[in-house]
Amino acid sequence: MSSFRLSRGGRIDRAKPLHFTFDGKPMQGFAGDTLASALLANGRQLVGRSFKYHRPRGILTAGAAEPNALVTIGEGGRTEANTRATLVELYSGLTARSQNRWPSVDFDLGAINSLLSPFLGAGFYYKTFMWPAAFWETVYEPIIRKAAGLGRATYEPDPDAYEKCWAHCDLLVIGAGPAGLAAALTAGRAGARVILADEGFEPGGSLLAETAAIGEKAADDVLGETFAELASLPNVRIFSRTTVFGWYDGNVFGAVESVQKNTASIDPNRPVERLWRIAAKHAILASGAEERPLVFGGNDIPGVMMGGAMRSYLNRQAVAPGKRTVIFTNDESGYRTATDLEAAGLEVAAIVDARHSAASSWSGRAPVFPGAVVQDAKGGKALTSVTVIKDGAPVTIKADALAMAGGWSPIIHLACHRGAKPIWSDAKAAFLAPETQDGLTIAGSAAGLGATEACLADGAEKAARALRALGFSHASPAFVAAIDTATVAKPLWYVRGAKGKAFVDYQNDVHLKDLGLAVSEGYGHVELAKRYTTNGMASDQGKLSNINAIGILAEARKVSPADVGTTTFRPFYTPLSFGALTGASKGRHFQPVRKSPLHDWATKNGAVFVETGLWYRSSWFPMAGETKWRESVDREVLNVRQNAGICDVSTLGKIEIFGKDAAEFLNRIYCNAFLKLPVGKARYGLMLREDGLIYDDGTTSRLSENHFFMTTTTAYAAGVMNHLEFCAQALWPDLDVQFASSTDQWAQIAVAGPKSRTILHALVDDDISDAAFPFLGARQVSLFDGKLTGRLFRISFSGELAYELAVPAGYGEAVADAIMAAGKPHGICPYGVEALGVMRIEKGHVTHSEINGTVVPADLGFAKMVSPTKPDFIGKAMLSREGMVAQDRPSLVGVKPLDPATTFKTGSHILSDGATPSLENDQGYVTSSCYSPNLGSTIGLALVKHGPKRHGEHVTVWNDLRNEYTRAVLCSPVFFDPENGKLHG
Amino acid sequence: MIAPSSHGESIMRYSAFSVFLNALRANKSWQPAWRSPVPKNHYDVIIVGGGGHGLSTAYYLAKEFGITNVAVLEKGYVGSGNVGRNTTIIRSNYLLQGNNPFYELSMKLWEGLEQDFNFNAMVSQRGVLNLYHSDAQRDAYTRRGNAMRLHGVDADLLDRNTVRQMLPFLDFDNARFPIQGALMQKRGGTVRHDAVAWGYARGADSRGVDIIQNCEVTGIRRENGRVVGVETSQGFIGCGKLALAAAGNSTVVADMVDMKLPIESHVLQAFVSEGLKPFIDNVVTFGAGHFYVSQSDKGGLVFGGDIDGYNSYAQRGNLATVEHVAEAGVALIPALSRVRVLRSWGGVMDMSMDGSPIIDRTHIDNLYLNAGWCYGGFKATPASGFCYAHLIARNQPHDTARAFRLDRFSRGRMIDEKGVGSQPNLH
Amino acid sequence: MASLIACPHCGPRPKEEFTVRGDAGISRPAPDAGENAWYVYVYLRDNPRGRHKEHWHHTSGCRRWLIVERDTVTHAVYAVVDAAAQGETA
Amino acid sequence: MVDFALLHRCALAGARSGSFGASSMTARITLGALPEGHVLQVLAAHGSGGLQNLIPQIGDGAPHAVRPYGPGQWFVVGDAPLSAADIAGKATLLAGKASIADQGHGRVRIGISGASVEAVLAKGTAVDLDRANFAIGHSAMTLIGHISALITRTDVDSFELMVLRGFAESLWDELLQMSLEFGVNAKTAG
Repeated sequence: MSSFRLSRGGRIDRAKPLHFTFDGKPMQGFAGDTLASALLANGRQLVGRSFKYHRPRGILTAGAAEPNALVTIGEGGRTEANTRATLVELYSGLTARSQNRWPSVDFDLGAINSLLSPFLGAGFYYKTFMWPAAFWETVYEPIIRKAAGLGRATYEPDPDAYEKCWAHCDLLVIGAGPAGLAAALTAGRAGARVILADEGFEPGGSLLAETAAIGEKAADDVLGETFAELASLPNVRIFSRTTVFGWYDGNVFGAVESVQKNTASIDPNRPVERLWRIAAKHAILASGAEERPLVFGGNDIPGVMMGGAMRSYLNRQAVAPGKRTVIFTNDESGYRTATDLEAAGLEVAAIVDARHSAASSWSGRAPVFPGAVVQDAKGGKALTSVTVIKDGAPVTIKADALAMAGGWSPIIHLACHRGAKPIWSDAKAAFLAPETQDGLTIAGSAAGLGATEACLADGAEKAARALRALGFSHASPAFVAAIDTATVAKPLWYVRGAKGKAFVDYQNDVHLKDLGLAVSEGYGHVELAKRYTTNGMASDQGKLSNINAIGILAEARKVSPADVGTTTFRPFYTPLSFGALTGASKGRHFQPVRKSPLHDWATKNGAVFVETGLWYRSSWFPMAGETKWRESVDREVLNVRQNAGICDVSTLGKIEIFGKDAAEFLNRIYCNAFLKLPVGKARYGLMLREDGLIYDDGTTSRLSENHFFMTTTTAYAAGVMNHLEFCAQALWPDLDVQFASSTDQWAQIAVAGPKSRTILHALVDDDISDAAFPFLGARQVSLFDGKLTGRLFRISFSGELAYELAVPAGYGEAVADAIMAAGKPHGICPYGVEALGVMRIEKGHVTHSEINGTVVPADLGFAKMVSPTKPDFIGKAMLSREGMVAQDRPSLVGVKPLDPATTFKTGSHILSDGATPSLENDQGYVTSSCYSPNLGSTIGLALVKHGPKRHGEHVTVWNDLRNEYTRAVLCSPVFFDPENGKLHG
Repeated sequence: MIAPSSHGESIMRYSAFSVFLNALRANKSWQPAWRSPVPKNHYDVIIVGGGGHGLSTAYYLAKEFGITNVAVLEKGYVGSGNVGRNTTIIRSNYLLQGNNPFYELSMKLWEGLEQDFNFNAMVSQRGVLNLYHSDAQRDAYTRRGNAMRLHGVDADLLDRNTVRQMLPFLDFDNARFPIQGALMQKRGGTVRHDAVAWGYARGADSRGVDIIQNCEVTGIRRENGRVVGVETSQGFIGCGKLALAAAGNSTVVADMVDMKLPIESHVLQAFVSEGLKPFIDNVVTFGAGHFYVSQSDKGGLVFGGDIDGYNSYAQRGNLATVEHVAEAGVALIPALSRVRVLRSWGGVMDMSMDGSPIIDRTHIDNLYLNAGWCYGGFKATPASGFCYAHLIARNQPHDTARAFRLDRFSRGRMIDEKGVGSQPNLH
Repeated sequence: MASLIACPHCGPRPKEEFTVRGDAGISRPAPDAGENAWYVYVYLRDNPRGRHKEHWHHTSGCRRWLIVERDTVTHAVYAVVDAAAQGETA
Repeated sequence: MVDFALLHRCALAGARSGSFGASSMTARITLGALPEGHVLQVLAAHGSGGLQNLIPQIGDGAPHAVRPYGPGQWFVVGDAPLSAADIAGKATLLAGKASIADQGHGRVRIGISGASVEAVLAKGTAVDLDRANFAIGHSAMTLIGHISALITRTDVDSFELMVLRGFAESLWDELLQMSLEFGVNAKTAG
């Protein structure tokens, strides 16, 4: 047979040929093919190499459980390693490459590992590679790591789009096989909102390959009619190519939809994958069952395939698995495969039935060997023959294909994602999940049923029951009740006496003896065996291997599979791309951007921006000729101190506080007093956490009796708002106090410098003379002859005569322009957060560099701000603990180099003069530092043990990371204008 | 080849030669790595919890202090707690005086561990890079790196170009929060986590310690203010001293003696991708989102992010957190987009009120506590066992674990690396 | 729990909209309750396996602090009420 | 006094306008910046009882002008800007019962409509927007992607989103991106 494609039959469209390549070789398939079926049709059975021994491997399954046929598809940034050929919908232009082989999949030098296999048993690496000690990282591990993995990922960014969606429904049906279709139809007819999700590109599940009739009808007709009716119901959404990968709390299901994974010409307007979070009132899990491989020698030779997969390729894609097939079965399924093979005109060499009572109803041509087993399959890169033990004697049968039918395991993963444990059923010889859990019911073969009629009935009945519980009282099953006629396989966990390696976990090369070794070494617990042998840890997550491993462990431990139990089923049901989980939140869109109302004004004035959380803040404003940032910052600082400057402080958190208890509330929130703050005044406030440590600081102004305006730091704005709401709602719900965040409402502009008042005179209608509007004045003002109302605060972070003017955000730019115009004759300049930082360090003002969650007010020189008289405020009670009042707590000091030509950086540590560098000798660290153009030297703030007592002490500022050791002196943290003469200007 | 052990049985010493010899005997001569004994009526010390810390405590009790009449009681299988479900990272890049020397002791023990307990746990010092994205983060790492160096711990501050040369596939050009550099600890890295539990179990067992699996402690019996033993699913077992090492469930066990702890249990998720050919050589943490990643010897990218944020004993997490972690991952490494995540799982963390652990005596004279490891427990395994064994044997804290006292909260001596205070889900 | 919380004011919303603070079973002592009472309040936790009350803030919704009563093992939610109106049910 | 023109800069002045995405006409989305008129955040005082009848009195009477978003919390919106004095007048109406915070510049309204509008918004919010669940006039404060917004159904296929000014451009970009598969006509006010 030059081609394995049958001339007729199947669900492929022979009028639509598709061209693709495998390892560079051009091949052709048809619409309706998967990559796997197309490879088989082209006679390509050997498609990959196993992980450890580099054994030649072929296509084993036709679905998600595929452990062998992993290929790399796509090019460049679209490269996808470890892709299951069985799940890839074929398209023209698809490029696929085999993996884990060198130089080629047909001739792989790595296969030498197979010869060394006696030394490479389970856990061998735990016992060796330890001597000499240095060799592990220099010699052994690099070799092991080089061998790691199967496919190679690209380093190129993904060019495609992804997105995420929410969906809501009354009933989610997972799987569009017989049970799922019946459930969806039942619910659809009842008028419920239904989502039917299926991982395939064509819904139908096992019906797609079913040749037996269902009642009076062909399976295909049942499928067609059901599907047509579902499609006509507006309340039913059908998500094909959609894998439900996880069941989460609140009955939310995660699903991923392949939107454009079946085409080489990607539409950039649509995502390639879409993540769904489906909030379902109830779900029917109709995920079907997985056929079990049989464990015998050479059960991994290309040509050995699951019987159900063979049927699927035969009936869906009209692909023959080989010319001459041996069936190895221990249930009825093997006979169905034999029937379909013979119906397609293919030879079945023998039906090897492990059961002694072989099916008497078999009417096909193939001979049946009851009570026989396949002990070994033979062949290298392709199956040539099998050794059958028949009546106790070996018989060799020539064959190029072997179907394994070891019984069925219900696919219960999702049902076990939220803690339910699978339960071994002797009757079904399988692990089942609890049939009903809150929000989820299992139906069909996922619930252990076999016959198609029974699955249809079960899905319909369970959907009707679930819907009635949801209030759809008239819901009735769309299919009639049926008895399950299927028989259950008697487990055959492995075949004794195999000569070749009998694989349990194909991808990870775990074979029978590895599990035996695990038991004899004490790793017989199912979890330990998994971890020791790596069984079930490959990309198929043990979908095929776990059940046999459990059976083998049970026999070795002489207990029931029930006593062995399963490993934990965890998301994801099948592997899920980072892209799908990420959606559109990537690159520059990783997080949203938050822009100040003065962003464009700053841009216009040449600002360099810096990210502060989600905000962009203007950092400095370079002028023509300035090449280094320090030039700009020094100029801005000097100019503010000599003339005036304007700075955007809109990003500070701003909160309107209302209510007749607002003052009382603030009094409890801040450690200093607020109850008697006069209307028209601002006050600096220190907010503690309940553990006594400082949380945030800022100024709060009283605009009217029951209306305050709080500012917070930029970084803590959201946290402070949550904190206020917590205190008001959860701690003191009886207080009348309300909050509105007005951060975005106001453009807030600092105008600082000796000429600031003069400049503001040109804007502000009200009297802002020192007498009328002294330091810490705060009030609503009229601007520009009444054109605008704003809020003016006489507060200063720079230590200069300074104001903050708040105006409605949309007018911010116009007002800033007006200030610049008014200030031009006075030499005003815009300044950024760098200059702001320099000036606050010069004045010893703290920020979150100092308020780092480990300081109490006294550490920063704020001891007097802690009200001794207030009965209660947040943090009061814990402030008196021994460690909080200890004398040696790191406390705020200034630090400056002895030689102004030397410098130091933030994060340097402080060592006493001459002390040996050690943690024990660590005196503290520099929290903030900058070059002060006013002092002509680097200056810093530091938290140092006994800090305030050590002014004048010489120390070493130790920055070993940069080999920078600066002799310095501790001093007052106020470097500039300690008498605050300028502030009151 | 055969080393005598203290209880008359023999264990096979592991070596390349032993693997070779056994292969010739068709691998039929391997013995159990540890025994499965029936519990005795009484032990000098009972350790509750057969995870990394419990087993390492037993190992060092036997090896360093000669106390071998010890039982480790494990309600599941050996290593079924967090030692078997973490992201395998080891490092000693801590900031504060209470933590830094302790984690460095742990690192030193890691460095000689395998030869010490004759089990290859694949300690791999691949380097840990903490990326920074702002001046403030750089300054914080400068402080931390210098604190490390003050204690003789290796630390390097890398600039953007150096990081780029090492890891050119990180997003340097299109990032929302561009990478500015990294703090690197070259000696940090990864260890095969299960093997740590097995190595300690085998080492402790060979010195006479009884490791008793499937033995859940259901009660603690006290007489005259002292613990006399524990009720278990295998009956009452008496003891001279009782040592708790059940992180994740510390408060549940402590509740048996009506002891409240400054601890909440939170779920932390972790993830592994499909196996890939070598992709990333170091351990890398993203400084602008919750994400860290390394690659296992099998090829899987092992990664994680932040805790889910609510109290849980469920060992499973939330999809929103999964998405959050993936978003941060792709923000850091755009090429991850086409990589597939294989599996997610959750571990139950003992989150303490300052983010640092507790190794201390309790108000009951012969009851000891090892708890509150947050998500730092794995890297601490050797030092935790070492210091806890010291405390149990000598009734005095080991010097390097002196700060991990239970009364530090009431005294106002918290060890808060992040400075977020008594809200565990922020640590 | 956690994937969706039924806010008594807004209906079911995803976890992303909320900020979790922690144990709601503790109440703030009187200012003069003494060091130990405050230590217990600020630092000690029941941390039960099973039923537990927690403070959740509907940060991206109505901005109300809620008390979510739920099971820490099964994650089943029993009740969600406004923190200022304990006793009312969702 | 300096020369001053009261120039208002629209929050979405720099946002992208034009036609984007698929060429479909049937499912097409229209995205538009709405007038930056007035937005009043109204907060009931403690124990002031039901104010449902009082709140509409400070609105302009247009449909859906009053948008409750939590207990004792409303946004009252309209297309006409209000001066500080106007708002003070309205505050008097509520005196003792509720406070008003002017958010006319702090919150920005975006209109989004089209036959596929629910499908677009489902990419951002977990709120079930099915009409049976979210009728015309209904409002909800929710997350759209990573950004908080107040979402109001104003017609069968029409919604209004109200967002913090600083995030307006980011949300606009996200809405554009989410609409590409249906095609989108976007028009900012500027």
